[in-house]
Amino acid sequence: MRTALDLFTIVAVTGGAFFFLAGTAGLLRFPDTFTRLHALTKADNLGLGLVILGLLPRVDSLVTAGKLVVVWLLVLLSGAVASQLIARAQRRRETHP
Amino acid sequence: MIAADASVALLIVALGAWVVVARATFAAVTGFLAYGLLLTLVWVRLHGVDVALTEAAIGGGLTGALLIGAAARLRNTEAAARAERPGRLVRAVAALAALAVTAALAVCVLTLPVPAPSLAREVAANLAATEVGNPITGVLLAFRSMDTLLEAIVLLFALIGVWSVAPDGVWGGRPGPQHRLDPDGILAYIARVLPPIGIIVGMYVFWVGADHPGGKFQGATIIAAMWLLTVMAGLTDMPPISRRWLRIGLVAGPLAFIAIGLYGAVAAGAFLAYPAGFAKPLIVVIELALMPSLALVLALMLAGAPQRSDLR
Amino acid sequence: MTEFFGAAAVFVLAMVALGLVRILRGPTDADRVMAAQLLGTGGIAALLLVGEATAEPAIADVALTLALLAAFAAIAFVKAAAPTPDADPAAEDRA
Amino acid sequence: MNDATIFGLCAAVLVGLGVYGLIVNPQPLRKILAFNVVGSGVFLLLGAIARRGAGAGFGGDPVPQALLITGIVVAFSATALAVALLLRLHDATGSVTLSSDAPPPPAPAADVDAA
Amino acid sequence: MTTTPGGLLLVLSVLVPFVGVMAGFVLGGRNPQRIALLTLVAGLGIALAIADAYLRSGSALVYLLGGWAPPLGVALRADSLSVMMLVAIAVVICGIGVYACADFGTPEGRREARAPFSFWLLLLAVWGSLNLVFVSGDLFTLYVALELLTFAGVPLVCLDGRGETLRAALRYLLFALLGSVFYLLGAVLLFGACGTLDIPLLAARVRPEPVVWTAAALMTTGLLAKTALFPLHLWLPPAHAGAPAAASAVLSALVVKGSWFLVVRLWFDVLPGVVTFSAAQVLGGLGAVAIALFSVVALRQQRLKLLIAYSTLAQIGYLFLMFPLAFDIAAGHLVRGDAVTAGMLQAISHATAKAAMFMAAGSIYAALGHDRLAGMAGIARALPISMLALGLGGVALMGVLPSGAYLAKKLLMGAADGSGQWWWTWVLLAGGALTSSYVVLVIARAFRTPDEPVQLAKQVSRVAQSAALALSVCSVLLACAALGPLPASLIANPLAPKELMTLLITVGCGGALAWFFAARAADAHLSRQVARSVGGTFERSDAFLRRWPVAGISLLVVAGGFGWALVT
Repeated sequence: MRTALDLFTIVAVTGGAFFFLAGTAGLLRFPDTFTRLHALTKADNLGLGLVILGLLPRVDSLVTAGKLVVVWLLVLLSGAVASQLIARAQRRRETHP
Repeated sequence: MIAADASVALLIVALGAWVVVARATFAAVTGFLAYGLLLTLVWVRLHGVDVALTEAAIGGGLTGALLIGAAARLRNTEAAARAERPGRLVRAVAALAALAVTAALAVCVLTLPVPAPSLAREVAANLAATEVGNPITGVLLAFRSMDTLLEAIVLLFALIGVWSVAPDGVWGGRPGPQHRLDPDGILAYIARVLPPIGIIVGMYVFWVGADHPGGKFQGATIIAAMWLLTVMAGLTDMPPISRRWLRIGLVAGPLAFIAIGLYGAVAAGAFLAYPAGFAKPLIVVIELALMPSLALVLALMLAGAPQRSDLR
Repeated sequence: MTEFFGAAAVFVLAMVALGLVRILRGPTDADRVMAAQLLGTGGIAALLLVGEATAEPAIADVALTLALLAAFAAIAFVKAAAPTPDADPAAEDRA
Repeated sequence: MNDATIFGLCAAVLVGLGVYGLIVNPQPLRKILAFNVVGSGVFLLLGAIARRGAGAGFGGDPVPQALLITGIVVAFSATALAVALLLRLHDATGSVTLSSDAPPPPAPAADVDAA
Repeated sequence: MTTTPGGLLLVLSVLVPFVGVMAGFVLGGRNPQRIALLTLVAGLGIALAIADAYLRSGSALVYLLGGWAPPLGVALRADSLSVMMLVAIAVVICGIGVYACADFGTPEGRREARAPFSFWLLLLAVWGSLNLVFVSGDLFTLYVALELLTFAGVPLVCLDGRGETLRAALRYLLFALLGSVFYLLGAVLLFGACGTLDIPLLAARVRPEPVVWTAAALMTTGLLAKTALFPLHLWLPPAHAGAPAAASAVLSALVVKGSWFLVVRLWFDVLPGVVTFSAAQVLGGLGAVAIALFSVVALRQQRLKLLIAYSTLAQIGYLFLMFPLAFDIAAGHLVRGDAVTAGMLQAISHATAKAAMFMAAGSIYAALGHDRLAGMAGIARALPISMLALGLGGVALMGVLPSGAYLAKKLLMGAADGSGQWWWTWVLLAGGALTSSYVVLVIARAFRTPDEPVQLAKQVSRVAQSAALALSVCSVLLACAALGPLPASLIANPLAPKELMTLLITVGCGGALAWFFAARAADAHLSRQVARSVGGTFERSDAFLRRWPVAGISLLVVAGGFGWALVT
């Protein structure tokens, strides 16, 4: 059981790390602000989600597990809001330079 | 884990260098945001979770927002500032002198005494008398509670200083610009969703502070940020600084602290001492009283000097 | 497992560090703020991995604080940038 | 080489960097940033010293860790005050340069309350 | 270590002003002024009570906060130096408070006005912070006290809200922050080396080693930056000369004394065994250069308030002459003897005299509508009280009997003789002549007959002028107050030929210097041409040193110099 859970953790965390790699690649390689924003929000949030998923089996209390899930939800929320706001500000600037 | 430590340290140094040498102020400020985040990581590595919490709240949240706002407002001064940049000779001399400081400090770090002097044992031996489980809280609210009282007063003085630079005509008015509410906008949405969660988290961080990492200051910072969020979204407005309730709220915490301290002088033989058996309740009362004052003072400090006359 | 988490933390940090290039290069302030935002997410992930490695439950609270305040700087940026649309954007875009 | 030494050395570098920035950057906001870098370097050094003092079941000496919290708050107050002054200076004069060689003529206090 | 009787008074000396700030803050309107005046009376009473308790017990007052003994807890401690400063500062603050009533009343028809509200709160804030600096026995608490003092002092600079004063305030704040961060860095290193921040415990634990040397150099330099000792003075002239008169008095007379006092604490109470002969010489040397440079620059100022600000810089130099003279060469460490007493006397007489001078200058400015020295002719007749206050303050600084500065100079000369450091005798004598030069200059300008009758732009409050006069009288009579603990033989008959000669020579030299350096008009005489070019060089070097990058590099160079001097 222990080994199976450890394996799950390793797979999930490694997957999360991969998405961070993808997000960074997008941030660096994509041509303009909007596409970069797209890469960023998708990859990051998935990456963090997988890392948290991987850590969940190792948490000893339900409260801490709950906190971790809330962390992920909060990051999703603030990521969505921030990217939309930044995109709007950017568009405003590009249309009214 | 040495590798992790070293890579974090290198990254921090790189970001610190970026903050210092970046051409555009705004780029430097963004670098500073990341820098604060990494510092949080370092505090965790150095087993200072309380410090990490403070850094996450202050460095990552408030200072970042303060500086980024200022950088955006000072954008048109960039060119003039660049013209004032000192010449190569001055920069070289300054770099050499700064390098000497670093070298001297590095020597100090490497020659610090072994075994390191530490007060950890004294804290452990006396922590029971404070009746709290978190040693940091024990230090902040019992052994060195004077510093904590003074810290609250520092914040108040800084706020008086911030207010005192207001233009005369708007004295007593509201700080910061007025934000327009876009009822269906995403900002209004998050400003409705986040604060309830934030207030719960803030209260939680405050509440566990007695026995686990956390405390009034970190909790107050989170709550202050939530308040500012609703202000920036236009859901609420900053109160005019002449409001009586506001001023009472700002000083209530420090005054309660002093009052309990004086009670200690009567009941326990020393200013800021707690009668045996009442230490924890009194500490909780002090923290509870300080938290709203701290949240107010932090939010107002971020909002800045009064800008709009109250008479509209 | 400690080594694994340590290595994963270092990897995520390395990704974050690469993302920092965006802060360096810009070209617009929006890109920079966004990169800082990415760093926030990566930083939280690294924090949790490091925290698991040092087995300190209170680290979840640190992550919670960071997550709560993650959008704060970005909102301050948007708000501070908004009232001055007439400011010359070329000045910092060239940098 | 342990974690305290690594971060102690990191702190030494940060102090040097920040001091350099404080000296050569003419823009006051950059000086404020540099001040924060120096400050965090000092805090980091104290954190490393706290880590060295680990013992009695604590991962670090709690006294310096508590001092750190106070120090961070004080540094934040300083930053907020400096930013407020800077923004007001910008609003009042339109520039933020610190190099005014001509010292200001004194103002009579009587004018102050009349203004 | 235990709490001594009367220890709670130390807590009160800090808390009462702070509670006053908070009360004034809440009540608002006109109340800050009322509360400040009430607090002044209470605070003066507390200071006197502390002095009484100290004299009665004959040993330092100690208070363990929270009942926790150092190294875990924080102790407040008042020794003779603290008690002297507490009382002196209380007196000066009261004088300034009375003076400021005329300038900082809330105008009719306003519920609350910004400048008065801020001034009165900041005045109390400065006071409480200074008291904390004087009584705290813990290096970190002292750091917080220093920051409190800075945050209270900086807004005083820009109370009038003009662009130039805002700029001066920002410069002051940024440089002061650099100073305090250096101080904190040193304190952190000391904690790393010794595991405590308590001053007596540290004194027992420090050894001459690299960490302690670095810490000492950093802390000293940081504090010097906040004290504006040459060459770290870039922020002071615009800040002190541009502020409203009452605020200038607070800043010049009091705020700089806080960081100066901490240098004294640090060197004499924490590091007496670490400080070396050469380090003390370096510190005294910086003071000597400050006296020479800034006295001459003061002579060349065309505005009264700037002249007084430069005089402050020169007098700050004077305050550091005690360090080399307190060094016991045979024993190889600093001793708290006559030289320290002299330094304290000097500081107190400067605090009283400088507050009086800035206040009087403020009255003159208000009455004339300007403070150009060229337009001062006839002012002695038009504003006799203020002119008397200004003149007496200057005379007190010159060190004429029976002023505190006179006694201080006597004691320092004795120490110079006793320790064989003859060169400081010459510095002291030259310093007296230089001080008298700008005093003579101002007095001469004021007594000159005007071309046309003096037109006063405004009537100045008589109470305010009298407050200035009272402080300068205090300064002149300080020697009498200090006589108690000191041997009466120090005070010679003022009419004895030797004393009279010294006085005449000092004033004569001062007059000559004033005549040489101050003249701006074209003059073919060779000696005046030389003087003019020397003066111009001094002025240009001052302007050079006040550029930010130069001052920043100077800071590091001074730190390096101290580090080097401590090692050798």
